[in-house]
Amino acid sequence: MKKVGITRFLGTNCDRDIWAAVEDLGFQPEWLWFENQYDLKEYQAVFIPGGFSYGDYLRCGALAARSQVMKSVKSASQKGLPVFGICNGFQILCEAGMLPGALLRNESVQFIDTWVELESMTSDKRWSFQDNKKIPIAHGEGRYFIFEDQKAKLYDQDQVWLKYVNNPNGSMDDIAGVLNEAKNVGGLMPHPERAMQTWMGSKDGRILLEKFLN
Amino acid sequence: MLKFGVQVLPKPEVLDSQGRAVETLLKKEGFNLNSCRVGKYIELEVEGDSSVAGLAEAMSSIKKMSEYVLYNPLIEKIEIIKL
Amino acid sequence: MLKFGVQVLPKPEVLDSQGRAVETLLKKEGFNLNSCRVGKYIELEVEGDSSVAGLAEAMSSIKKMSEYVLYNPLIEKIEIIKL
Amino acid sequence: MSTNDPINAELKVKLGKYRLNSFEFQKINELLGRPPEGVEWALFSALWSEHCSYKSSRRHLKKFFSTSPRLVSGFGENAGVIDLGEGERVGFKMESHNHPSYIEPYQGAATGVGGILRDIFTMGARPIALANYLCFGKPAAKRMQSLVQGVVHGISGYGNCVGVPNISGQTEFHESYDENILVNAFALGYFGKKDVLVTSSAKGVGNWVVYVGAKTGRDGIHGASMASESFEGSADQPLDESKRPTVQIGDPFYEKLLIESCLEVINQNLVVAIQDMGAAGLTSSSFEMASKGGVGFDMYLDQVPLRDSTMTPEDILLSESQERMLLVCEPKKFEAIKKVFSRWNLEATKIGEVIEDRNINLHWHDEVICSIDPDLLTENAPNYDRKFEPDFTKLPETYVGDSNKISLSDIETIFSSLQLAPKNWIYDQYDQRVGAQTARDCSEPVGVVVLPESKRALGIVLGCRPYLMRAHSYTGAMDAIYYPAIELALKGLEPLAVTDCLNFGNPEKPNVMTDFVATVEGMSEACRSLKAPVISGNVSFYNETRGQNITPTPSTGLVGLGSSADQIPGSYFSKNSDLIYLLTSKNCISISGKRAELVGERLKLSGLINVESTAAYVSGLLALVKLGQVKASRIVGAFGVLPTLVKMASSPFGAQLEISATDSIKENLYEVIVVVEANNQKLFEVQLDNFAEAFTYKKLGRVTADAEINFKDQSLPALSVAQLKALSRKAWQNSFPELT
Ligand SMILES: Nc1ncnc2c1ncn2[C@@H]1O[C@H](COP(=O)(O)OP(=O)(O)O)[C@@H](O)[C@H]1O
Ligand SMILES: [Mg+2]
Repeated sequence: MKKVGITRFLGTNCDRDIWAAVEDLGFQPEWLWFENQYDLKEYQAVFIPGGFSYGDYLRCGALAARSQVMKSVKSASQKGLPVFGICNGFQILCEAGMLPGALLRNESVQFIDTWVELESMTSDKRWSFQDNKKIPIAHGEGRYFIFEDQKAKLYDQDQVWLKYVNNPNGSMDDIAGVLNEAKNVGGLMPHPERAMQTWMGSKDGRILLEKFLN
Repeated sequence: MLKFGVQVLPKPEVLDSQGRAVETLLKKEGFNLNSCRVGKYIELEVEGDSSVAGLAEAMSSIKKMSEYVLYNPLIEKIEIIKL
Repeated sequence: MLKFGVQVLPKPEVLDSQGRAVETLLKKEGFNLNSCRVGKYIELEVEGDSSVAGLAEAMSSIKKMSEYVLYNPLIEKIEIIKL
Repeated sequence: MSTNDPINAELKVKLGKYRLNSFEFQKINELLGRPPEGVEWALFSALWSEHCSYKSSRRHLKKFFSTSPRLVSGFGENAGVIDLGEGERVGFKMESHNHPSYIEPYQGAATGVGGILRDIFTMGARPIALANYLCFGKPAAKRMQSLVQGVVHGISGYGNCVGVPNISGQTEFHESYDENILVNAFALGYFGKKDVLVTSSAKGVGNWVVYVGAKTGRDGIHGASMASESFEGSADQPLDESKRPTVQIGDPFYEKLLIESCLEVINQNLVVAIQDMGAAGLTSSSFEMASKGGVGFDMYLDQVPLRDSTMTPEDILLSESQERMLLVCEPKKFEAIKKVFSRWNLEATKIGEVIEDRNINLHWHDEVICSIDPDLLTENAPNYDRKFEPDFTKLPETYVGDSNKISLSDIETIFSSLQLAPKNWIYDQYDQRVGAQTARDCSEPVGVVVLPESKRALGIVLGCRPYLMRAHSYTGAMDAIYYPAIELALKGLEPLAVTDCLNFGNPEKPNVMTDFVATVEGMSEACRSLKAPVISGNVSFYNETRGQNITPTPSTGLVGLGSSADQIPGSYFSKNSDLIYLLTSKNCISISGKRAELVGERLKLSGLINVESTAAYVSGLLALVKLGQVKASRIVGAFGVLPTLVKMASSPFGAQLEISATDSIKENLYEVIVVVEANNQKLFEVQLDNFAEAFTYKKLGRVTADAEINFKDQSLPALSVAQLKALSRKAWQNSFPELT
């Protein structure tokens, strides 16, 4: 079976959820502990899970982004390792400089748990999909921000991955997820691992994860 | 022992949703207020003495910590104050 | 127009959960640090002039706003700074 | 006693400070054979407080129906645990954090969530669901806007960060809570096949007593005894600002680390016993652990990790700093334990040893400052028989129905009541899906999680309708069990067990105590009829401010089990021309309902709830739902059928009814609405006929796609669902303009 790494920081709380999703999709998950460095050559991909690493203290994702494991993930990603950041994982990737932009406090200044509809914007095969997807969000700081000049670059290079159909948090241009230039690193605020079964309310998240892993 | 304060504020071009909420509330209550921005304040105590060299060293250490993690230069600006 | 900064910190006897986490991390990274506390920094602009009376009035207004919403005296302390 | 006598005056001050009365002082003298000395005062103060000793409620709580073949661990442990079969068990409990939340709503509510979670994972269960029961005052009451905001932010701030989904809740408003809000937090934890369950009973002479988690600060010193007293105290004990204990601050990040590390050491069989440090902190955890295990401890207070080095032994004993645990382990396992905690960036410190002598010896540097038998403080705590009126089943007045016709403006008043206002401002701030096991969230009457191993559905619902408690506490208490039990049954979930949080006023007042006893009896009878035991709970007395007592409020948490999350009926209309049925329990009673209270009348009942019929109703509904024809279901609650239908009428649906508008706002205990496919009418009615012993049924009408409610007699014009919903939304917005 193909190994898929899942980073684990102090405080991370969606680690077990993405673990279950990865298993469900037929892959072999493995923990990547925050204090260790890894040679990630044998890994098919790495997930940076959601959920309050370091309690979201100081800035969401800031403390985790500076961990040993992220150094390994960053250097492996520069050699092409696919990396998928969810919610806090997206924040960590931005803080680590692996994705452009930043995620700020929601416009409403409140935590929001709700379902959103997502539209695929990119043409990159690993990330794109056809019909809009229904996936839940749960975050207090998910308002995507990037300076205007860099935003233009984002569009030029096909780095805008996902947009909200109804913007829940004030994100710039309704952006819900972005990719790096090389298109092997992606981050999004919604939680695909919470939309894996009909009883969860939607199976659309499964499609995103499947596409990414295959 | 030396003490420093680090003031962190969102850059002017970044919408500060927290500041805006506080501003709206205060204005609604009729307070005399033009604008308000909300950021972070971090107080740090480091080893060192108040000699010129000691201060300089401490300051550079504070700067390093700030750059390392205390603020995100993409969206925030800081001011360091010797207390 | 007058500008003030309000520094808000958890009271010394109150647990500062954020400061604890940041302190632990910075120490682990080998930074020269004894202790660290994390609070809020609020910058306010109010109408007024720099005459003694103007300043006093503005200061009292800032104090009122602080008590109204900017900090929680049960667990926090503040310092107001004229900028 | 002359107050001029300096010795007596000094004693009085001491009794005041430690919140003990002269009877209790007498009893301490008898037990010790001398007056208490030094830190003994603090120990008795904490452990003999109402909060820790249950001195006014103990004798009554014994009456709770509490047996079940599923029971693994019941009262007395940190949380009750039941066996779900297939190797799966769940532990759950509910606890109040009322006083702290009124003082500092954010931290009060946050630490309430933290505390109840520790009660769960201290047993070895992984917390998988939270729920909350909140009572606030009138929106216009002093500080109410910020209390609501602070409490909700506190719950979401803590629960979201620690990563346990909040999947259900209940929010009530009434003036009796103006100065005594209620914040009750429910938590449920899961044990899989291989997970180890541990208790708090210390064992093994020579074993080590180990302190783990956060350092001790001055937080909440005297918290337990303060929670056992009316607000703003008695005239001779005004609440002095400066003497307020330091507010306890919760750190959900730390709690998360504690959860992971504690579960790790428990599942690796490294610990003998473990207990969280809750109310009265180190004192209650150590004395209870020793007392339960029938052993003693040598405890070195100077070894306790401190945040503030100037703390005295008494401070250390009484501190309620959060996120701390006490465990007992074999000495040879200490290093392994330390390693696990250090991996999670936490410390484990040896602070004592288990000794054979049934004594707790408290050491402070080289001195033994106290040596006392733990049973004196736990087993021998006072057990009061407070005065109450025994004829609480009698109804003050009997409801004989009323014949007033309903008008449009009556409807408007009803839909503008805060009772019907949507509560999504609250639950949208809760992470309801972390864990990826949520099948039904807070937008549904019942929260449901899917069990990790067997994939069966586990439902959680909270009960207690204060307006019924105000009318007749005995009936209201039964309703606190039956109403949620019916809600579970309607989703195909069998009610298995109950936890509760009994929020009452001052037990020294006979009317409060009468309500309390009536409540325990009423709940217990209902539980017995359903064979669902009360397996854990909490009593919060002294919810009284300046003589004003709260509505007696026994909030409950019921847990139910179903075979699969794919077969749970919905709570909303989903198809044009589906049929709507009303199922009424045998011997159902009618009440003048929430509407009576709304117009300032006393709520009246036509009789007492018939226990056998209601139990048969619950099991009948469950069996019916399991037959698989019910597409959607809801219990008929406050204001009757109409608001219930409106709740079900998601856009663009409405209903064509075969009853009159006047009949549509009557309240009966109990009725439910179920929806079925029109094609299945015959089959369904045959099924219904088979349950004639359990309920009668009536076809209420059918689902329409025009977003209107039409009545049979056309005494009222068609009502627009959108407009009715807008009224309810406005009720919230007008009440809480800042909270939208
Ligand atoms: N404090 C709370 N936390 C979470 N959910 C809540 C809370 N209060 C109310 N709710 C949710 O709001 C909805 C409306 O509550 P309620 O008035 O009890 O109506 P019903 O249960 O009949 O739908 C329910 O779905 C309930 O789960
Ligand atoms: Mg409800």
